[in-house]
Amino acid sequence: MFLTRYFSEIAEAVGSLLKGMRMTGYYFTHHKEIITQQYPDNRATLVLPERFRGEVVMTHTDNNEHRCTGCTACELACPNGTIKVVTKFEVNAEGKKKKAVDKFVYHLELCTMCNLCIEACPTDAIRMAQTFEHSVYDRSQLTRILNKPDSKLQEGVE
Amino acid sequence: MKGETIVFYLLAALTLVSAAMAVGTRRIFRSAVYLLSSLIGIAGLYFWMRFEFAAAVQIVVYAGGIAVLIIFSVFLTQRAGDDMPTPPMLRTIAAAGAALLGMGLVMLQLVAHPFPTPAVAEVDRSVSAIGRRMLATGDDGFALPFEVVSLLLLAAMIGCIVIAMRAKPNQP
Amino acid sequence: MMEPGLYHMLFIGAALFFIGIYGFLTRRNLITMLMSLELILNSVCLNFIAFNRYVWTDRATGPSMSAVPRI
Amino acid sequence: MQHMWNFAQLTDLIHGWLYETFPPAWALAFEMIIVGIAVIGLFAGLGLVLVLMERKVSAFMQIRLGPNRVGPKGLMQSLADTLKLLVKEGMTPDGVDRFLFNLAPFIAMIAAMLLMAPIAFAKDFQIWDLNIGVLYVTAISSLNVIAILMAGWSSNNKYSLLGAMRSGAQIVSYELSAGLSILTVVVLTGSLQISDIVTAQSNGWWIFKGHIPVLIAFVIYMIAVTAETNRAPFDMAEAESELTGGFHTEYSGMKFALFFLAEYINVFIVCAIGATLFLGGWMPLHIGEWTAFNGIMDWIPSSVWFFGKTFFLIFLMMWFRWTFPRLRIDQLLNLEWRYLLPIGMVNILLVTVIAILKWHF
Repeated sequence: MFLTRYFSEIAEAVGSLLKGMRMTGYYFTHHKEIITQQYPDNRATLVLPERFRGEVVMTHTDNNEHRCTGCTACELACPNGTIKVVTKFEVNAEGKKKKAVDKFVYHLELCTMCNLCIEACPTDAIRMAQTFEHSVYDRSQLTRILNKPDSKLQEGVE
Repeated sequence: MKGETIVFYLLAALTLVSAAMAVGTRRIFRSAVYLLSSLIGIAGLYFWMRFEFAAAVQIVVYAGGIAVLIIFSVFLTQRAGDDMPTPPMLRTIAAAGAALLGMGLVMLQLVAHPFPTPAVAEVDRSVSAIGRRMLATGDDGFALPFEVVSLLLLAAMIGCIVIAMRAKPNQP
Repeated sequence: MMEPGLYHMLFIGAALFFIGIYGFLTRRNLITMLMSLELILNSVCLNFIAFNRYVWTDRATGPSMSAVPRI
Repeated sequence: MQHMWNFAQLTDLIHGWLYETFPPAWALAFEMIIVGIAVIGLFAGLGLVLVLMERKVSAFMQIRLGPNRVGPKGLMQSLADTLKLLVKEGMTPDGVDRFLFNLAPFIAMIAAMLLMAPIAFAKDFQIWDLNIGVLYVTAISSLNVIAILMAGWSSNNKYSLLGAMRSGAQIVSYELSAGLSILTVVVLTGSLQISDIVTAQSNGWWIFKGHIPVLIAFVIYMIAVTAETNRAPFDMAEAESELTGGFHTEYSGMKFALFFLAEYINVFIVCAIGATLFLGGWMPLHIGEWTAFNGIMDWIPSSVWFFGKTFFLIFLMMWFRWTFPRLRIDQLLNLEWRYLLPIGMVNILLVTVIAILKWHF
């Protein structure tokens, strides 16, 4: 029937509108739900969400060892050409020549924090850090070398 | 001079000057705006004469209805940005002459004609009185014109519906 | 200047009427002609109201009659 | 009935003093000047308060904080905005119709100012209690659309013209529904005068006395005036996302501020009229025979009642704005012509029956 459809449409519309108004009304009265961060004021107590991605860093142990084998999987995975892995050949204890990472160059100014390099890494050498205050006066300062000087490959990582 | 008199002359000037500009300007949209201000001046005159209902109806009908209608039809059918062509000199002169002549004749008649002095009893001019008179059938009732206007309105509505329905002729 | 009264109103009505006539004769455009016609109609309404205000104050014919053309 | 602040006494005092001290013409002129200054002051105050309120309400509804830097809790924010708009250059772009372009904001403002006249702000406190008050309000509020059309056309900009055309279609169609729902109260009261309408509600507001039809009329009124003041979800005239600001795209500085202010003043006025018609204006909340309760309610000043109700309705409109998604133009016209208008017409018939049979309380 036309009339029943007409009125049921109205009832449905009013119901859904009221539902929306209830939601916004809830937020209006519950100020603890506010998610705005007063950023520069609360720098000391700022808590970032767990999955926030600020920049790519390489984890180093206390003995200045990292887990990067220089396989360049991250370099291949990066859509922007952010990462450039410079490799060298090292002679290990058995006298064998082996590929190792010389410089892990990371261009922060090109990075979109897409997380693809971290997923591509077979040895979990790199991860995303939560630092986000990256402003500098010169663009060249954004090009970083992630492996610390004289760092070694961790034992047992192939 | 009383304040009322000054207000009257201001309203009269607004009405007549903007009416003259409405027929004189060459830009059609401005013409519509001047017309509207002239009609609002008339509404002001009604207010001045203490016919508040007539004034309010004047504003509702002209500002809310007819001015918007005219402006929309200007937008939709005319090249509203272009100037309209000036009418030929001969026609302007002839029209102005006819208007002035008619005006002169009417004014002569007006000045010569003595109008009766107003009756003492003032009738109730409130909205409800007007409403009652609209539906009264007696000596000064307006039931017949009211019904005729209603019929006209009905015909106009039916015409609208017919025109709107004819928009899709080849659909079943 | 005189105290405004019936003759002033009738003068305004007549002037509006003939301004409308002038516009109606000079314009060659349907919408502008319609606008001139509106002026003429309004002058008529103004006369109705003025007569009701200054001459036949015992009847409310003016506002009723001027309401009819507006409807 | 003893009120703490009686505005009638104050106004009578000023009136008497002026007429004793000066000749009548001067006294009248002085009164006009006082009223004008009061209205302009009210405008400025309302503009500041409503802009801040809108921003705060929107922020809280969207789980944000809103302006909180200028002054304590951001209370001075709208003052700072006003200052910015005042010192901005008022540009008139090339190719516009200068006369109409500069006139349009003033028309919008004057229409909003004229609407202030019949509103009863408190008991016996009204600028002009004319006998067709409600009709006057509907009449003058239809001048707004002219200002918008003028602004839209004279800007010589396609966005502005489109916004103005949309807004014209919208305002003209929603005026009908608003008028019909206003008429329900007029039918029940039997008078168009604002003071009569308020007095008729001394034993209960119409929204309670008039059963469900008046409630429906109230809902329709709120929807229609939200559309008439061009606020979201009916902001087809501005439509930032598709028309870059609609009819006021080309305006800047003070002229833009006038449009902006006029919009907020219109919101205030339609809410004040809604509060007067349906919620009893300055009339306190009275419940039947509960004399003790009624006495406490009487003790609250009438202006507080009026502004409380008005601001509640304004809050309701803001709630609409920050909850509902925007309508498309065809949905907008469908809503009016297929739903609101037929329901309003049937509703007014029902109310007429109620009024004739005296079924209302």
